[in-house]
Amino acid sequence: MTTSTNKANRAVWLRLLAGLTAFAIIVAACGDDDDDSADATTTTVDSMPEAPTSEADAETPDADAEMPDAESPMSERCGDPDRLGDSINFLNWADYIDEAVLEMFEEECGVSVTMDTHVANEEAIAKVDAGNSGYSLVIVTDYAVEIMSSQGLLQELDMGEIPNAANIDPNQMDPYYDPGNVYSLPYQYSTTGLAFDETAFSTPPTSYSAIFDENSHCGSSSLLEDQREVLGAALVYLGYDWNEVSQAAHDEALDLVLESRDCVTGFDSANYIGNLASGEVLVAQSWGFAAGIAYLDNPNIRYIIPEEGGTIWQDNFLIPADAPDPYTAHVLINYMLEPDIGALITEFTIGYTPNLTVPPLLSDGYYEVIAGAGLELTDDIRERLVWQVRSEEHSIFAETWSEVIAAG
Amino acid sequence: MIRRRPSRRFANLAIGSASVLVYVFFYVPVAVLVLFSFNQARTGGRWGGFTTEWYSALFDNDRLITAAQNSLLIAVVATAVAVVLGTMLSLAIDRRTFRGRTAAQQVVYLPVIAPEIVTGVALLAFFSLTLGRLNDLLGRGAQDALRMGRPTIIIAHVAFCTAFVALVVRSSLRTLDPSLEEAAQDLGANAWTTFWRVTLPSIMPGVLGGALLAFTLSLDNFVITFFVSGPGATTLPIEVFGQLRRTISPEVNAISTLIFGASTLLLVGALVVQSTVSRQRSQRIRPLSRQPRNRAAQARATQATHTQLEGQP
Amino acid sequence: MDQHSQRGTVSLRKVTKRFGDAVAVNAVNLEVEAGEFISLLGPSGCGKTTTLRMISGFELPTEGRVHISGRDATDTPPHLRTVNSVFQSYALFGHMTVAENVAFGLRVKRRDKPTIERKVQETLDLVQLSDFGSRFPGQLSGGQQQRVALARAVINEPDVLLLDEPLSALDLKLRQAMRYELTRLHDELAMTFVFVTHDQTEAITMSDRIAVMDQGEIHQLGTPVDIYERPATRFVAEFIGEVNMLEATVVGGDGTRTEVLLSSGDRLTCAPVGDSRLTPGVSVVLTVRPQRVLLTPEGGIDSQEHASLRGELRELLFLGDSTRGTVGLADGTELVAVRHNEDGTHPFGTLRPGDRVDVGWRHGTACLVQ
Amino acid sequence: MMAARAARAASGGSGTALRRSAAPLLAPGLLWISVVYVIPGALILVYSFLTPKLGGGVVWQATLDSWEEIVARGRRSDAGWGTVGAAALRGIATAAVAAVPTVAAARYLGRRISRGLGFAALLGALAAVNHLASAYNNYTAVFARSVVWSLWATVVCICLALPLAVFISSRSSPVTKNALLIAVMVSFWTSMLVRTYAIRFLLANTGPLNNLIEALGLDRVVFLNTRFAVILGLVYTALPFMILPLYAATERVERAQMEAARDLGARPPQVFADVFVPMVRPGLTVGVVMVFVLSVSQYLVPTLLGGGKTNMIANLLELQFGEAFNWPLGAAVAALFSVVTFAGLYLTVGRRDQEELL
Repeated sequence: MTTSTNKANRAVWLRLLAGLTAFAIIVAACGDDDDDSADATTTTVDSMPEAPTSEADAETPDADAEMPDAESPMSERCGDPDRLGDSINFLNWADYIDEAVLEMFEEECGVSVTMDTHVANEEAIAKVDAGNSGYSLVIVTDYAVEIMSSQGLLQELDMGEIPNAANIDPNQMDPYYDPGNVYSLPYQYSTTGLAFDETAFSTPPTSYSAIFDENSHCGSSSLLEDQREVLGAALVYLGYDWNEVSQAAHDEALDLVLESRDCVTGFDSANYIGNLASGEVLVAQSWGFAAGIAYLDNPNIRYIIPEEGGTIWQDNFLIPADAPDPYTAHVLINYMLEPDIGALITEFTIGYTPNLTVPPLLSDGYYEVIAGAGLELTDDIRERLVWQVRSEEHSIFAETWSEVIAAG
Repeated sequence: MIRRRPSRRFANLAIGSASVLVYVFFYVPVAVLVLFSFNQARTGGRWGGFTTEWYSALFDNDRLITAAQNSLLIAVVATAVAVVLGTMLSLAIDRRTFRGRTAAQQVVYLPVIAPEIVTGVALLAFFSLTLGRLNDLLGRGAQDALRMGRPTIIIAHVAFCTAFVALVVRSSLRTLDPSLEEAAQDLGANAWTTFWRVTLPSIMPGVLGGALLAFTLSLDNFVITFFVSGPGATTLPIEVFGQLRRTISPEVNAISTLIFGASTLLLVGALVVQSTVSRQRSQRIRPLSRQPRNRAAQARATQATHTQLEGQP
Repeated sequence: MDQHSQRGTVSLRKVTKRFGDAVAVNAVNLEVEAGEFISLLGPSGCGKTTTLRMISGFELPTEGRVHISGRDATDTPPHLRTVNSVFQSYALFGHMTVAENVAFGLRVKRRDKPTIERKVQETLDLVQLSDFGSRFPGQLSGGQQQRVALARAVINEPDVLLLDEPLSALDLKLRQAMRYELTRLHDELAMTFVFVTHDQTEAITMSDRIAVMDQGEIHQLGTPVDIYERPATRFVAEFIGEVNMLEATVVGGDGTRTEVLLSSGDRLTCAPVGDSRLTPGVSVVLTVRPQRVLLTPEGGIDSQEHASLRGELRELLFLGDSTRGTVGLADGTELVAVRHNEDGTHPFGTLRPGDRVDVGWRHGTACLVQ
Repeated sequence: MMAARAARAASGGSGTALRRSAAPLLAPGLLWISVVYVIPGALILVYSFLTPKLGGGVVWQATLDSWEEIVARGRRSDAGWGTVGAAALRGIATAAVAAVPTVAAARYLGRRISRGLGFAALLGALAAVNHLASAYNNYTAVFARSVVWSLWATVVCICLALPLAVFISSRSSPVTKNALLIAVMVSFWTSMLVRTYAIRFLLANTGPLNNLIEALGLDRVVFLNTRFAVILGLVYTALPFMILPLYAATERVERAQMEAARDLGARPPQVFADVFVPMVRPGLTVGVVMVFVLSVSQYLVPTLLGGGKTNMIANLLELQFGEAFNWPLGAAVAALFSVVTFAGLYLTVGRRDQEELL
């Protein structure tokens, strides 16, 4: 009796040790495996006590046994169950999707989504460019698509797997950065313009002079921390093209930015949203969706595209050339283009949806924000919007911007 | 009443108030975030009433929880490896003589003085180059490719943690009399036993201190981690940085408050244990430090002298 | 009195120092004369170091005044006092060379460079460290460090030099050498030395006067001979050298002598300590140095000039230069006699343990203390 | 006894035992650090001679463009020969102004006047170099600013950490000491990012500090996105790294030595300068190095508290490795930055302290 107890104890202890070793090995070596390895680890450790003596079968059978259960009630929104993977790595802008969407996808299709976030297109490009990033689905903004496709970092989309692509607004298709939508499909789009606190202006501003003209709201204005947006705005204010690359124009734009530098509270792409809401900033160069968010907290916030012009930008789905699971990525793209899912996403981002099936599903609350904050995208406004272009010659923007950085 | 020279009283007052100021400086921001974790208003700046909803929201916030788990896991593993490597390094540097010792020391010091941002970009360049080549070499499919993620983060963290552990342990090694180890060996202990029975226990405070420091540094590291992280390896600082695009969410304040509370509890617990132990010990030996506190020791010494004198006849 | 003539005097007037509830120094009065070598002697914790630190200014007296060279220095900060200290641990500045250490006091007083250099060399010569100026303290032996500490203090020509157990860290040989060195320095410099020690031999061999302290009080202040031969209290008797102590009760006496009854039942007459409290009935302790005790076969003591007691020789111990005999008195109390060995002969003749003996001492060599 | 002898014989005596090969102990840690620091560092140097690729990364094609850009390119905004004169003037003016207190201090402390003058001259030279660097080109300008701000942060850290270190080490109970030290560490255990964000809130124009200032009847002050906020952030981040080594050094200070100095006639400031500072110098050096290095390469603090208006070297690196897609240029800046930092540390720290540090 005693012996057997001892043996049992020892066995448990050994298994525990093995489990812990496995834990360590998984942690140290296989952080790159497909499932969220934290989950994998948990399973391994949990299964330890009842696992039979052999260590080999600790992993798969249970998972396999469970899979069909999860798949059986699977809707047709999940593609071909045989080809569908059980997990996917997804790289998205930070704070740019209602997480419920990922949970729904997991529940509906049995695919667990590990989403990581980036805070700059350049970060996403660098991650994918490094090779074997592990991401099957990435969301980046327009110009980044062009760069990535030119570097051969993307694979062509199989539109046959994305029937919902037919729902997309033709206006948002066939963009300059991806003619014919070979590599990308639009996710959300928005604009860059000016957001301001209505109560601070007797007549609403219509021009970038609200920021670049020293006398108005000095110390309560803000520019984005984005070389292209800031210099672009300065360029159009001075009468040049938003994508101008001539040295003379940039010299002028630099002087303008350096002058207004003392006046703006900062070059800031994030905090100004809260600052608009709190009244610390009264007028700010702003992303369209951000003005909507600020409006939620402060209904006096209004958004305009200045008469000089603003930018339109669009975030896109794309699949890296070395994506581990392109099929599942296609399914996920198609899923996010479903009307109900698209509505969830757009309600969260307060951007514009390129999906024509979505607008009827959007709530009154959404439309209230769009109308209240002046975010409606009329044809008249569309005419004033330009796309930012990015090529080798635009490196002059970085050179000019490094002067701005050097200034303080 | 104790008379003190006015100048000295002034100096004590100045030093005391400066110290209080430093603690205020340290803790006001912490207090702000603790306060905000109980603030009903979502955007900071206004007090919207007391609530604990962010704490319950926190438990449903998978992203934050996963990020916190990742951070902890990475910190634990990196610390564990770094403690071993760092202790070995410091032993080698302090107790062995070899050629190139100075060079070795300078390499150890590198992580301390290398600018973090440079390390970050250098590692990004390095890993994207080597992992790419390795994958080409191994000809692996995309499914089981080597890629950035927890392993690369751990590799990077272990490096700087090792350096800090080595420095901290080295400092306690230096105060350890080598003759202690020689004595042990003289008494027949082999090098291994000497290490476990004599050296390690004596430098344990240094090892623990180094581990604590390494853990803290790993947990809080943003810049290097940012550059070497990959899919599924988002740590807490990176997640929080991503959230800063809007305004920091109250859940972040909540989780920070929890971490703060947990670490405080842990350290206060350690302190209580220490104070109990030291009180017990002080009943046997009192510190022989400064004049006024010295009296107990002096009294004992007096006794000893008397005994000696009386012992003669 | 003009201040010049008072240069080098120290005067403590009812000085008390309390640390919280603990009284470290209790209403001490002490007058140190100019040029004197005075020792504060006592066990650790007796308050001698605190007393010294009140003179140097590192402790402020809770009550009482401290006068240095005739001036009230109670509230003068340490750096303005005309005293300098030699610390027990030497407290040499490890980051300065020996010469820089020695020059420190003059440098902070901003003396001109040539003067400093000259005086540093002179002082180093004085302590026989002429060639060590460029070394660092860490490279010196204990004795050498000790002399640097001395040089560093005396170069400032203080009115009073305070020495806090300066020899305690040295080994026996060096300690003896340094004793001589200190005496020589004292003679050469003609400076007041206040010397704190727990070592009676140091105090007795070097001092002009000794203040024996215990429990924050000065028990006796006097020349080494006074202290040794005529201890004023039981503590002093016990603390300085070896002493026989016999419990006794005063039974009578007049102004010139006191009659006591020993616990052994013997009656003795002693010279009084000049203490009027020695009225009949008071219990006292009779102290006598072993060197003063005669040990003879029965009846060998002249009872006219000596006090004498009867007992049994318990033990004889040969100590090299002397022999020590232990005698048991009638009630079992023991009395020790020590005699120098001369010419290799036994100082106690043919006496053997177990013999009945007489012990005694010349009147006046024993003291009564309370 | 026999066993002991046998053991000693086997190990060749304790002396030899300690002299065994260090390789097994040394290799793993050293290799690890080398892989993470030395090799990528060398790679950065290599990258600085390559051609940038749109989208980040490099084209393996050698060029000196990046180095030319850093070394030879002038600044567009305010470069010119006049700046050399201006720099010289500024240096002289700074030295002259600084000379007053430094000479006074030297006299007061009984040091040679030339030391005071030398220190003033050093400050003047620093000011002149700073002026020149600020005008020369974008890279030197950001560089100079990062260095100067980090120096300020270091000075402030010393001023805050010194009293605290003395305060803690003068507590008598070891438990109190540890509690106070832990209190330094605990705040450190809350994410730096979150705390920096809290500072942002505190300093905001409509934040509590400004509300307080207004309540006192004064005008609101713009703190955020100024150099004040950034230096404050640098101090906040790096202060524990000054406190801990300084405390360790203060613990070792012998009270007797300070008393000896006072006894010998040194006034308290002289005791501080002549005895205390030299005694805590090892800790001070460690602290200074840590604070300076941490500050000079800070990314989060200038990003969160500088608001893009006040930038440091890390922001420039971020631009080159990010939006500018110019990794080689970033690599060159990083390489130059590291070399200058290392050289500066090597020169200022000195041999003796280096032993102390390593």
